[in-house]
Amino acid sequence: MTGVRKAFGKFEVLRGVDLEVKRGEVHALLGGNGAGKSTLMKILQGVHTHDAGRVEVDGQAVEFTSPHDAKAAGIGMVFQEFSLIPSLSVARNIFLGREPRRFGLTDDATMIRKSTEILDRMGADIEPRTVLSDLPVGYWQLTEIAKALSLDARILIMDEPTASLPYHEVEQLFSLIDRLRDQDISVIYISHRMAEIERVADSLTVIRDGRTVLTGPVAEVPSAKVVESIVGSEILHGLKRGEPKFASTRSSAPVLSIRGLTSGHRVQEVSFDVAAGEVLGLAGLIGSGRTEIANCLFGIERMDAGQVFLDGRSLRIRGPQDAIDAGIVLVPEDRAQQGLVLGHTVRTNLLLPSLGKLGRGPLIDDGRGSKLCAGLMSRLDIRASALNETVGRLSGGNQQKVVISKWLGLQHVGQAPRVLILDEPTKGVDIATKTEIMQLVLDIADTGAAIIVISSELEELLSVADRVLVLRAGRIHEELDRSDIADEEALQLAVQGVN
Amino acid sequence: LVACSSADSSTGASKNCDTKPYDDAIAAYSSGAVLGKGPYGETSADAGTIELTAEEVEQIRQMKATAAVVMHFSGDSWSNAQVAAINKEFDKLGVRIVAKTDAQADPAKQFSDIETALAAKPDVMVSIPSLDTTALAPAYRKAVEQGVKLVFMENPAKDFKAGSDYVSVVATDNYGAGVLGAHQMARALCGEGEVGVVYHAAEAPTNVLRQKGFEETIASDYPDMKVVESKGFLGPDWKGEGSQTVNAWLTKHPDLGGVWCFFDAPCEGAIDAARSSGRNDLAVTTVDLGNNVALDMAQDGFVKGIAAAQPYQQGLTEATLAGYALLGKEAPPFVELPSVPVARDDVAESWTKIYDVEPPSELTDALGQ
Amino acid sequence: MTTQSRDAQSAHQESTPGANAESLADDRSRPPERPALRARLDWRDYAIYIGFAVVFCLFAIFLRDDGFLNTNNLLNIARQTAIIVVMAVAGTFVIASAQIDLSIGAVAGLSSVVVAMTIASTGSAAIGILAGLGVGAAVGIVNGTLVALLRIPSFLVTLAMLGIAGGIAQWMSNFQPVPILDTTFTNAFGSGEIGPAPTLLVWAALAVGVGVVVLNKTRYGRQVLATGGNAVAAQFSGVRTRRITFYVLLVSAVVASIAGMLYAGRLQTGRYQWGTGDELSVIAAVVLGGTSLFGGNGRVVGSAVGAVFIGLINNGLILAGTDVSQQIIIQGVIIIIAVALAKKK
Amino acid sequence: MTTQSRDAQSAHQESTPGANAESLADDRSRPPERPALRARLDWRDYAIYIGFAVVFCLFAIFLRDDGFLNTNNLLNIARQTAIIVVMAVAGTFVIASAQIDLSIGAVAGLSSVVVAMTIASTGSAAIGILAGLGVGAAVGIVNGTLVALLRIPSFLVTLAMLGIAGGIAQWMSNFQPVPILDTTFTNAFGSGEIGPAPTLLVWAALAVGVGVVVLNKTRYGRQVLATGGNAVAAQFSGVRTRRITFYVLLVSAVVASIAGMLYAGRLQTGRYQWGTGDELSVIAAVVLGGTSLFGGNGRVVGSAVGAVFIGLINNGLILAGTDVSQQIIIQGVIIIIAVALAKKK
Ligand SMILES: Nc1ncnc2c1ncn2[C@@H]1O[C@H](COP(=O)(O)OP(=O)(O)OP(=O)(O)O)[C@@H](O)[C@H]1O
Ligand SMILES: Nc1ncnc2c1ncn2[C@@H]1O[C@H](COP(=O)(O)OP(=O)(O)OP(=O)(O)O)[C@@H](O)[C@H]1O
Ligand SMILES: [Mg+2]
Ligand SMILES: [Mg+2]
Repeated sequence: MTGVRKAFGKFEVLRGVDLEVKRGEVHALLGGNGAGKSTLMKILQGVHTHDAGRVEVDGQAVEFTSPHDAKAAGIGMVFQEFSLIPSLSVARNIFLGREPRRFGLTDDATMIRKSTEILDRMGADIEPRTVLSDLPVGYWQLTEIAKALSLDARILIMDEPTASLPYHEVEQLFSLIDRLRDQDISVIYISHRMAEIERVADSLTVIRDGRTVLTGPVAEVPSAKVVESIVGSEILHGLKRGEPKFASTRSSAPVLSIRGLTSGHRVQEVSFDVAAGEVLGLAGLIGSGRTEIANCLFGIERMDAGQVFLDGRSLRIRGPQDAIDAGIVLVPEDRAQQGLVLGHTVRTNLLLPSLGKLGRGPLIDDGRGSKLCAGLMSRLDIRASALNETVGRLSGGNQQKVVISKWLGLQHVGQAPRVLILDEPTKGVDIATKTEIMQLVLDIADTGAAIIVISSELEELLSVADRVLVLRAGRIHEELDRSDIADEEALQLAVQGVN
Repeated sequence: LVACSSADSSTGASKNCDTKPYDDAIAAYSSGAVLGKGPYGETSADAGTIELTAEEVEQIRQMKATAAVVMHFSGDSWSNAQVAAINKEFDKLGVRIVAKTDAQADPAKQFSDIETALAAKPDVMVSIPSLDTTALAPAYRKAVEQGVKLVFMENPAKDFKAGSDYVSVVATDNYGAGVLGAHQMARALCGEGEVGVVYHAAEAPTNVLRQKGFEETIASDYPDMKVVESKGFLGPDWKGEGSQTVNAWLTKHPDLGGVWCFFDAPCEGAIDAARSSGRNDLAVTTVDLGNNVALDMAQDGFVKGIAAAQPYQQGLTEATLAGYALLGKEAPPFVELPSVPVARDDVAESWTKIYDVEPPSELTDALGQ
Repeated sequence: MTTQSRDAQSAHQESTPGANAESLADDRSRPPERPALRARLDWRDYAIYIGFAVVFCLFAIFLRDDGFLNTNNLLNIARQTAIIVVMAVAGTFVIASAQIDLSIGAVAGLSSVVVAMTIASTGSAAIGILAGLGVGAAVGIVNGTLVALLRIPSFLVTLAMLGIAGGIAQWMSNFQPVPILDTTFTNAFGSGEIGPAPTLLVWAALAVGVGVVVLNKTRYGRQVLATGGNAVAAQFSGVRTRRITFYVLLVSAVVASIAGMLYAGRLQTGRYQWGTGDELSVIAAVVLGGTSLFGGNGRVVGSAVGAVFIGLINNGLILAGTDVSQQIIIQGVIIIIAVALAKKK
Repeated sequence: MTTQSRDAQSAHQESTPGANAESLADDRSRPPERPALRARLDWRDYAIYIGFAVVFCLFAIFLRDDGFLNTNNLLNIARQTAIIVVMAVAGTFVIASAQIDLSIGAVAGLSSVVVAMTIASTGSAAIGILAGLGVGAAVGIVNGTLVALLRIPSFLVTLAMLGIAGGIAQWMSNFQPVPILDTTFTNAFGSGEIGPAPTLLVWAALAVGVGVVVLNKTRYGRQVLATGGNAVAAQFSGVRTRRITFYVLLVSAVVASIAGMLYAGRLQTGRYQWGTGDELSVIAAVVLGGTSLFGGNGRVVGSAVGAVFIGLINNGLILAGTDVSQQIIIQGVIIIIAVALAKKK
């Protein structure tokens, strides 16, 4: 691809991107949120068409007008947002639109056999007849990958394939990619995780502001330089944590205490405390019950047994509103669906939880609302052109900041959150923003709130948490103090249960 | 502003004239024979002659016969009175009603209804085919084949023969109803002025005859009256269509003196239109003695005359003829009941005569009785 | 939740390509520091107003001699559409919350019958009104419970309720109209005048005023929009979405029962047929007015104008002397054109 | 497309909060490590069959003496519902693809009128049939184009088309029935018999057979389900979703025109009223049969059973001597109960 340009309306997303991928290489495509990586790949996929520039496959200029064309040319893609149909089975999803046929009718037996083969090859333990909506998200990602593989593509694009994959499956994916490379298949690999790039990629390209700013073999480019070109001229600071004002946290009375929390089979007899100013990390494998604990505390899921104490008082949480009133707030796992009303403006989203407190009599005081929003936007450095910008148009990182800010807004109407729970707060967020968000979490902790962070990126967990609880099959398996954890590797082993 | 003044400037009708010629014309209808002819040109038998002797009634009671009543729709006073009368008479005859259906004005549903009713194996079926005499004919044919005796209301199914296919047809003098409406309108408008006609867009015989009766009488008897608008309605929102259309007429024809409707529901809409336009002098005449038009008439409102069918009497006659069929007694192929002219003075009496019940209290209250 | 979230996400994306492009362009063209009144002057947002003006002018020209512009005729249009306007205000909330209420017409009919029968038997307009509101509340509670608690799609619940309420109205009244002689009642609801304005207009204006304020200026209104925009996210933000859905359907039914009283007052009769088919007119009005059929936004004034627009076309076509059949055809065509024009690319 | 998947979105949302808690419970019962074939033998999937059997038995017992079990009566039920079954098969595809077609009833009426008038003027049944199919194709192309290309919600397009097709049918026939005297035609469509079976039954069986195979065993069928399940994802997977949507609406209209011919054949007349209201019966049948109103799944056999179920209730209630108002009420209640029971928790 040379000099590719693409504008949506007057807004130029790509202003001349060059990308060259050799046969049988794994090429990493890097860049901050909104740099245009997905857009570039969607052009290669025929979802969008480019305005200028050249796209060549095997030296032939091509212009795909639909994913259909791209498929025919041997280009497969694992989409960042799934291209799966929840109501169909895994096998049907894998072969959607390319069902094997016999006598003009679809041949389900063959389809299931082939699906099983592909899944086995990936080491994924999924029964192909299962309806997708009955499977947890992690398995969706695997299905998505299986679908791309089943194409027998010559070029395979993977847009953040590991975003919701557990460690075990990530390793399997990497060895799969190695095998693909051996079969002379080219892979374009998009990720925000630097470690993965070093592990899997042969060469890399970084785009920023719609232009290619760096390209070369992974081995030859120092990773500091990569980070710098992703972020721009700014130098990335490490996380700063002020001298813990709440040093003797555990000895003092906890803000939040959980005793014997049980919810179905996914959460069993979980008990823990979080002190003021403390950041508690929850680590665990896919389905280990972290999200469920968060959801129970926030009143989304029913608690079958157990008690929650806030500042020593027992709480009964029947729904999110109860939790919010008590001061427990949640930044949910899935921001697009659970965190935001994507079609509404930044302002509307920011004010949603505070509406009850903005009243002037029964009516809402819009002036006050606007002031509140403007304050929040500058405080968290939310980059949107206007308060009236539709939130769905912001980049992922900025969207995430909106979700966090909406809870901080409560503070300004006299209802500061006591407990902030963040579930995978940096999923799909670029390095620079990740740091910003984590810094923000630390700052909030310093105001005396209790924080619970759930993250599958252990590195991130280690950088903020004072203490980490390792969950396994819905139970607390181990409690580790930050100082007891040697490094990421050690925590990884604990999570995997190899110790 | 133009429209606002129209209410006083154009009254369309001068109510104070000698009504004798019109009253005479109305009386002439009532004293004469019914005007309509049967489907095959038969003259009507006198409804008063359709009777069963006490022995015959007893004989029928012994049969423990069954009947089906298949209606085109319900929800108006006409069908309600019919069904009530049929029920009452069958009760007297010891005939059990095994199916009672209402097609909600959909001939396709009535087709199914007939089939379903036949499953209950009735001995006789009293039904009205006027929604679609052609489409319903095959369904009625099944009844004939199954040996079910048919008594039709209003008109027979297409190509059905009296005697062999059906017992008899009992009808209202629809043409006469239109004629009466014209005389009543002329009486209200003193024989001059512009009128609007609301008719049924679907040309069933019942509907066409009424409209013809009205329009032909206006044309032949009242040269100073003119039909300036006429429009076919389809329902089911008769009142809404009536209201909107008459509103438009009143806008277009500030001098419009009266509106005639082929049955009462659209005229309720016409009343609404006149009332909201402040045209308190609009004269309305209609067919069928419905609750609301009767009440309006009693309140000295817009309704100046009603040509009432006699659904109750008609129902009794139909049920009695079904008794004839059960006995194998020879029945006249066509019986027609005259329409009854109703004016404010006799509305209470007419109500009792037509429906065989006391008039509702609102009506007597409004009449100040 | 898994499935839902994927859906929403992709749904959103889908909506991105076109819509976005243009307004992004808008946004970039002025300095982001001045998040002033957004460039909201997209003509498509005003399609209904423009359409209204154009059709009005056409009629004014071509139907000049048929009295189209008579004050009386214009008042007629207003009167004939006032009841739909009242229901369309509640309908805006229903559709904004991503639900649908097909039972309103039948509820209006049932309410008119109940009011008329109650007034006839008790002689008290007040008890009659209470009974009518009771009908609305009862139906609303059933609809709301089935949709919000049992999570049966509102399309089905209210479709079934259309049959049930209609059937009960027919059965109670035995298909007969029930006259209302109480003039206090008929004057207050639909027949009378307050000064020069027909009471019907006062009711419609009241409904629109209340609707505008509630939807745009109260917590409830914003929560309705959030629920319609993304119920899961709304719930995660502390909105009691089930309760909101319940109230929206409750209010819709209660407003429908008031509409039934307006019919009863205007036509001085309670009758099961009042309101038949109004659900479709209301949906058409609301959508013409710019509310998305899929929830998340709502325009009360647009809905009212949409309702009057439909009435206007009806009136003009009748004055022009067209057949019922032609009217239906032309209305269908106009609705399609209006929606197609108003549709954002 | 935007709008439709939005629709799906809200539908799902609606079902989220509580629904979740419980379906999670299901999952909890098996080790999360092995997401095996889910226990799909949920009785709720068979609600319509169970409901059918129960109601049938009840009628068989209580209406024994009223001739319910007569072969003739059972054939009646079959005949009376056959046309709805035919339309419900196409309707299953429409709803499975997350669209809705409200125009089918009106198209059936229009087609019956056109066929009858063509046969009357040309004397040829074949030309008549072609003309009827032409009506279906024309309406289908318009619906399909507006929905698939211009992306106007199908609810609005087909609602407008309901008016347009109905209006044209009334206007062409001048509201009058048009008799069909050609017995070849009437025997082939709806009036005749093939051996012991009424032709109507043969048509219905054919429709169900073709529908089952196409939906479950062809690429087109899968793509319809995918489009309804998540249109964006389907598009990303190479499904030409617009084309699929177009075809689904085209086929629906063509099938409706065939239904119109069945009416015309059965009633030996073309009439604008044939099919009035069938859109609602079809939607009720399809949803009762287990197809989600929000697309993504489809059950042809269920829809057919749903249609017969409604016919069965109708028949039984008439034989039981209930009033039409009571019938409407009971039908509404049964639909709500059936959907509530069939609803997955
Ligand atoms: N269809 C569209 N219409 C308008 N703008 C779009 C569209 N798709 C993407 N954009 C904008 O283009 C920019 C680049 O988006 P893109 O999704 O390519 O970024 P990305 O590099 O993949 O980011 P991330 O790392 O968050 O996935 C963003 O600002 C986004 O808002
Ligand atoms: N079978 C299922 N059906 C519906 N939702 C599910 C199911 N399994 C998981 N979920 C939901 O999907 C989301 C992600 O689940 P997943 O099993 O991937 O857990 P996770 O977040 O990776 O791990 P953890 O549960 O430890 O947080 C959660 O919100 C969870 O409640
Ligand atoms: Mg991306
Ligand atoms: Mg999780």
